Amino acid sequence: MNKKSKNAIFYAIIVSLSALALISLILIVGFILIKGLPGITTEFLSQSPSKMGKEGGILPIIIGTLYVTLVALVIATPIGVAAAIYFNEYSKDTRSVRMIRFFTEVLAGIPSIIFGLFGFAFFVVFMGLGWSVLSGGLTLTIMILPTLIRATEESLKTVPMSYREGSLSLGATKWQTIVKVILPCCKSGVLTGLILGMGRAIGETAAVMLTIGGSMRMAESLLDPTRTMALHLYMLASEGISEEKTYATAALLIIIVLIINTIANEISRRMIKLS
Amino acid sequence: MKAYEKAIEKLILISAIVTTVSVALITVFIFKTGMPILLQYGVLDFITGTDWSPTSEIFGIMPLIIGTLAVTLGALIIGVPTGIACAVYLSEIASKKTAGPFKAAIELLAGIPSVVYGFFGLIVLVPAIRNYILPIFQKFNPDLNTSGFSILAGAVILAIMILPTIVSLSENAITAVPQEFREASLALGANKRETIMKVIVPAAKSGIFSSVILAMGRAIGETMAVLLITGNVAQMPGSILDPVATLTGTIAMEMSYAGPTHQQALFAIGIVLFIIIMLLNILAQAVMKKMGGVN
Amino acid sequence: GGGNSGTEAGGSVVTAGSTSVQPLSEELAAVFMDANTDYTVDVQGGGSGQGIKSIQEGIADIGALSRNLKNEEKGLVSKEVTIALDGIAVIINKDSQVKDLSLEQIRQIYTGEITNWKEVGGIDAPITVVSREEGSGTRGAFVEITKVAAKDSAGVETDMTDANALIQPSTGSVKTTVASTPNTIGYVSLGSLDDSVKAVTVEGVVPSIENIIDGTYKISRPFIYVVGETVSEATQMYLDFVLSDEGQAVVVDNGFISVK
Amino acid sequence: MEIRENEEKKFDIKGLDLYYGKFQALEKIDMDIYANKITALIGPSGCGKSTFLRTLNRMNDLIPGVTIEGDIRFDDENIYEKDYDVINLRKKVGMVFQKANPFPKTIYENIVYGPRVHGEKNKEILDHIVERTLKEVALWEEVKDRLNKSALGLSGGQQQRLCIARCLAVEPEVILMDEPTSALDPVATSKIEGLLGELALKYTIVIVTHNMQQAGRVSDNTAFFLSGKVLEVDNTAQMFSNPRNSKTEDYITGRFG
Amino acid sequence: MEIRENEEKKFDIKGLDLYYGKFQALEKIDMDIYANKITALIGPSGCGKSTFLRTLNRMNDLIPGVTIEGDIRFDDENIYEKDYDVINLRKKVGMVFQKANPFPKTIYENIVYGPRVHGEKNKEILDHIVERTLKEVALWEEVKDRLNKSALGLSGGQQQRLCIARCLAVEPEVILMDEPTSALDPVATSKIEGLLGELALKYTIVIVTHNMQQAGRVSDNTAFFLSGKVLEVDNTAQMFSNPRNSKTEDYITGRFG
Ligand SMILES: Nc1ncnc2c1ncn2[C@@H]1O[C@H](COP(=O)(O)OP(=O)(O)OP(=O)(O)O)[C@@H](O)[C@H]1O
Ligand SMILES: Nc1ncnc2c1ncn2[C@@H]1O[C@H](COP(=O)(O)OP(=O)(O)OP(=O)(O)O)[C@@H](O)[C@H]1O
Ligand SMILES: [Mg+2]
Ligand SMILES: [Mg+2]
Repeated sequence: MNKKSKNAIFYAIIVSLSALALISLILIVGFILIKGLPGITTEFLSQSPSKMGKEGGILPIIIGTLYVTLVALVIATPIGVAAAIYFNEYSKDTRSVRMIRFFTEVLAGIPSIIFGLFGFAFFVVFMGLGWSVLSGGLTLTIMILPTLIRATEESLKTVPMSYREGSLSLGATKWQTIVKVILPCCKSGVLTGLILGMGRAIGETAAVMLTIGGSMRMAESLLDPTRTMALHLYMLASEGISEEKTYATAALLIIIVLIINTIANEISRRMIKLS
Repeated sequence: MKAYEKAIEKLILISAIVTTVSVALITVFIFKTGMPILLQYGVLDFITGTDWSPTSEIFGIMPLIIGTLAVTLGALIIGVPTGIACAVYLSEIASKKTAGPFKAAIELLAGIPSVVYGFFGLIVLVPAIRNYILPIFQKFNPDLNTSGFSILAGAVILAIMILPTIVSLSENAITAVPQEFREASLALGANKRETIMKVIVPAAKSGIFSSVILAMGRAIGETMAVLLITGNVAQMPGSILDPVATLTGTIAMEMSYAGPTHQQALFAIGIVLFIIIMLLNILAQAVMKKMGGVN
Repeated sequence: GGGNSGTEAGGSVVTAGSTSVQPLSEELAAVFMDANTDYTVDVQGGGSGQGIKSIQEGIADIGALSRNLKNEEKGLVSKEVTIALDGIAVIINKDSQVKDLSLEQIRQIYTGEITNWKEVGGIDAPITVVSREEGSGTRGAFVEITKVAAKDSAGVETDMTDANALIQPSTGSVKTTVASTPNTIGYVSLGSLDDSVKAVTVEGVVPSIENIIDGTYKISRPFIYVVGETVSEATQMYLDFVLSDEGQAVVVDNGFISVK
Repeated sequence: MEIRENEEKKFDIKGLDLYYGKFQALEKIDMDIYANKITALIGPSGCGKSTFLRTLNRMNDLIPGVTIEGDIRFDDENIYEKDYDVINLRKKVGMVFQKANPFPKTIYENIVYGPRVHGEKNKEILDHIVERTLKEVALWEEVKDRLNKSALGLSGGQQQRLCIARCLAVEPEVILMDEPTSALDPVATSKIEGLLGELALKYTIVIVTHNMQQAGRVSDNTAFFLSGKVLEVDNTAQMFSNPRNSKTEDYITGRFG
Repeated sequence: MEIRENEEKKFDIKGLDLYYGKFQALEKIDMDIYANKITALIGPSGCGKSTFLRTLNRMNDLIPGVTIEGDIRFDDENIYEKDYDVINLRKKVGMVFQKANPFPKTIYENIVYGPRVHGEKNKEILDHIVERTLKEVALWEEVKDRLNKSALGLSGGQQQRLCIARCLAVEPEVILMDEPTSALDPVATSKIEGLLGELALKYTIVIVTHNMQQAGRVSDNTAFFLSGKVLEVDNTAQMFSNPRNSKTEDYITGRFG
């Protein structure tokens, strides 16, 4: 085979596979939006659900979703990034570190229902947090940590050694080097981890089902039970309660994710521009 | 300054410890809950048994193991090349103008809840397999039949679900390859394809590989979507158009109704799952080491 | 949350358990709280097993189940109250010609003895059987009433559901599966029945609330509340409300069958 | 300059302008580069030597926002013409960079990369290429026992010599070198310089250097760059002994040694 | 060598061995480095000059698998002692690397990085530092209009001068330089060399160079490295005119120009 045809095949494969990915996305998102958008009315956005969710809106559930996701991200981000920094910058590449990393990866493949059961046994019962925003958020935190740590570590690895050397040779401490030179280079990697983790947190049902309770009332504190949109969606769909509300909820969820991702990307673009 | 720095280092260490402890806690939790029944029932019987009827206290999970491996493998076969192709397209071929929206679109996939994928699969994919894919297969084997609930359906949906993980992480890895390598390769008269295939992707392979491992984890652990479209038939599949039950699907599906013994058995499945993922990770690392050679 | 209901004027009740009962419980709780503004009732999901575990752990006052207690569970609760019945409709794809099935035919279809629709008066096509997961309350009631589960020679009751049956994890997915797949048969909660699928008559009887109440339609499952050793005043008040005429009116209102 | 008329022009550059975005880095460059000669490019830091060098094999195509005007003819074809075969150009016009940039592969793999890309599969021939080129850059003795170790483990100087060997392995017609010896010690430098002389029998060489002596020693012709312009281009001996431009003289006599 | 007794020793190195894993890169190095002098390190590629230089500010700590034996005393304290304040050491012993390594920040941010890290917040003082150091490395005129542009947009030579300026901004006591001018043109080189002379009044300088002339021109003392050993260390004039070791002579006379 000559180079021309090899090239042609190569580009054909790359482009068609990329197109395939895009088409499946359009199919899924389009399917949900077409079926769901008509159901998103101001009433739907501003009212509480009634008749088991068959009627009314989902305001308390939107709020609940934001609470839980926020708790998960606010706790997971510093811990995840710090742990990645520890594993990549501080610890020697010892057996025990490799073990921890290994187990963290294994956990990424454990079904979320198990995290749910763990969260129930540990946070809800043992720590006495009850079914609450906090219990759910903490369970999600543990679930998204592996993704976050992995993404952060990968981008830490790509920062050239010469930057570290440059900074340290100027008498900067390790921490200063990390904060001022290394992390700014990793922003986009950390952000990727966050977006992936957040996606996982927002879309999760099994883990929250057992830890946040699923109450449809408006949560007023971190210790109140609540329901997330994904869980609501799951209940509506699996109990066959209302097809219209199911799709409306799904469509709204997609729109929210889209908005959050856009904001995150915009923030990172600004940050990169600044430096 | 010193004290501050020390304190920070302590905090970082604590974060690492928190992570480690939570990992350890969950591991212990799974093993503590599932181990008794596993030992009581017999590890070998549990793993090699081909009959899963928990209400009759018969716990044989071989069909579930096969189902899980088949669906995951299928998802990787479809998802990994697609994901890497997207990553290459995004970082090396697409213009900035197309790359931005494309990337945002892929990231959007990550935020769609798995139930949605499940119902999409149920309503669109399963009938499509029955109506369009089956006839193709029947040309080769007229005896085949399928309801559409199948390994194939699960693999396709999972492949889509793991795309964002593969694409985002691989793209980061590829973008991080120094420009110098591209220049060196092009200056030797290599064309873009050769540069991508022989220099850039190999230089990014550790990142790409780890994205694949993470994605594999996600594929194995994913439940809600697979649950709705694989048919959940705990029997040995004969072809990719046959329905299967998966380990995770079975756990998620039966856990909420299960009585005490049944629940323990589900945790025992968790242990098996844990070990399978561990073995796959070890295997993956061994492969990585082998092909790593230089790095 | 928590089981520490107050002894003062007001109090709180936490219910947890079956997600099938959860929507009904939400409605009951809402009406109860409207009438007794000092009281709160929190309704949590988690599944039937989780409901029992929660009262054991003392984090819920009431456990909700959508199935009968298993023998091994009986010792873990001190009292069980059936709060409603849920009819189970046998559904088939809308394209199917079949209108009626006998309990025996249903049993034979689900155990795999009948595998073609023509054996029960339909077209010549293989039957795709859709069932629920093992342990599901709906399945438990269905196999018991249709005798799909039977005592074997040793006297142990076994579920004989055909191993090739597709399993769907929820009412909604069974309904969607049957609606979108030709030649399928399944069963779902009566409350969720809509015109995307066709419900067959069983022994000539239409599945409806009236027919279940008068006992002519046979297939239904109980919704059960269970409580542990200590029952707080608030919990007792709520239980009394659920079983009152007012409470049972809510049950009927939401498409379930009153136990009165 | 008249003698030049008989010589074969490899590159013929006319009115070349280059912009990075709005910043003009090269201005009205007119210059010929002759076959089988060594042309040195000299001038102060930032004057555009590297930029000019990279236009000759169209490496600047990679930098977004670069605009190029004017004419560069290579073997009488305009290389900036549409449809011009850039790959083929780069095969014929090899390059060694200022910063050593070995691939993160083994030493062996680095060298056979080019030949492989151009279709050479025979293991023996490849082995032979590796040995020959490594000897040419005086690296063979140092690395022959670790050909299968990563090239990144080499010292800075060793890495740069490896990159030169990698370039030679493709047997180009022209070799562009951007301060190829700036990271090398005198012994290795003199070996490379000796090699340059030999290579010039077969190849055309364009070399950027800061080392006046080097330019004087190895090159046939020299071009003096200042702020993006070529102030003077001439026979090296001529320019060094008798610069026509006073700024050239200032620069050259600012030298040491 | 006797005159040395009166001079202040900045570094006092005794029996230094360094291993990369099992590979011994430095062997029994004995050497003194005197305050306010310029010490040049010369020797062929791969002989361990960079490695040695990096032991002086403990930069080798960053490389996994490095083991160090022996004694390095800086201002009479053993820098490899437990609890030795490495940060303070690096503040006092600055470094300029072989490959320019500006941070991916603006030119301004690169230079104020060090002062900021050490607590300087005053904008005026920082501005002043930037201007002073950029002038010292002869870069001010070229970049003063784009201080807020990325440093990565500079040419190779400009980047290296920026790195030198960045190092000077911390006002260290000792400056370690690893071939700091190998990417610079003669004009900039001579500016830097001139600067070295001035700096030596206040600072102690250790410089690795491949350029014999440079070593001869700027340094007070020279150490000749070969295969990880110091073959000879002496007053530069002394060594260049009258090397005691025949290998030193071979190396020095292998020079050009
Ligand atoms: N990180 C490392 N791991 C293993 N070996 C190394 C490492 N760094 C350097 N070496 C080896 O140690 C020896 C000394 O290297 P060093 O970089 O100090 O040489 P140098 O004198 O500075 O050479 P040059 O003039 O080419 O820069 C070389 O053989 C080199 O291959
Ligand atoms: N990618 C780029 N974007 C913008 N400006 C650039 C870019 N590359 C180089 N320049 C600018 O163009 C001018 C010429 O740069 P060039 O690298 O060609 O100089 P040089 O003569 O090779 O210098 P040196 O001897 O230091 O390597 C410099 O002012 C430089 O800052
Ligand atoms: Mg240059
Ligand atoms: Mg060196």
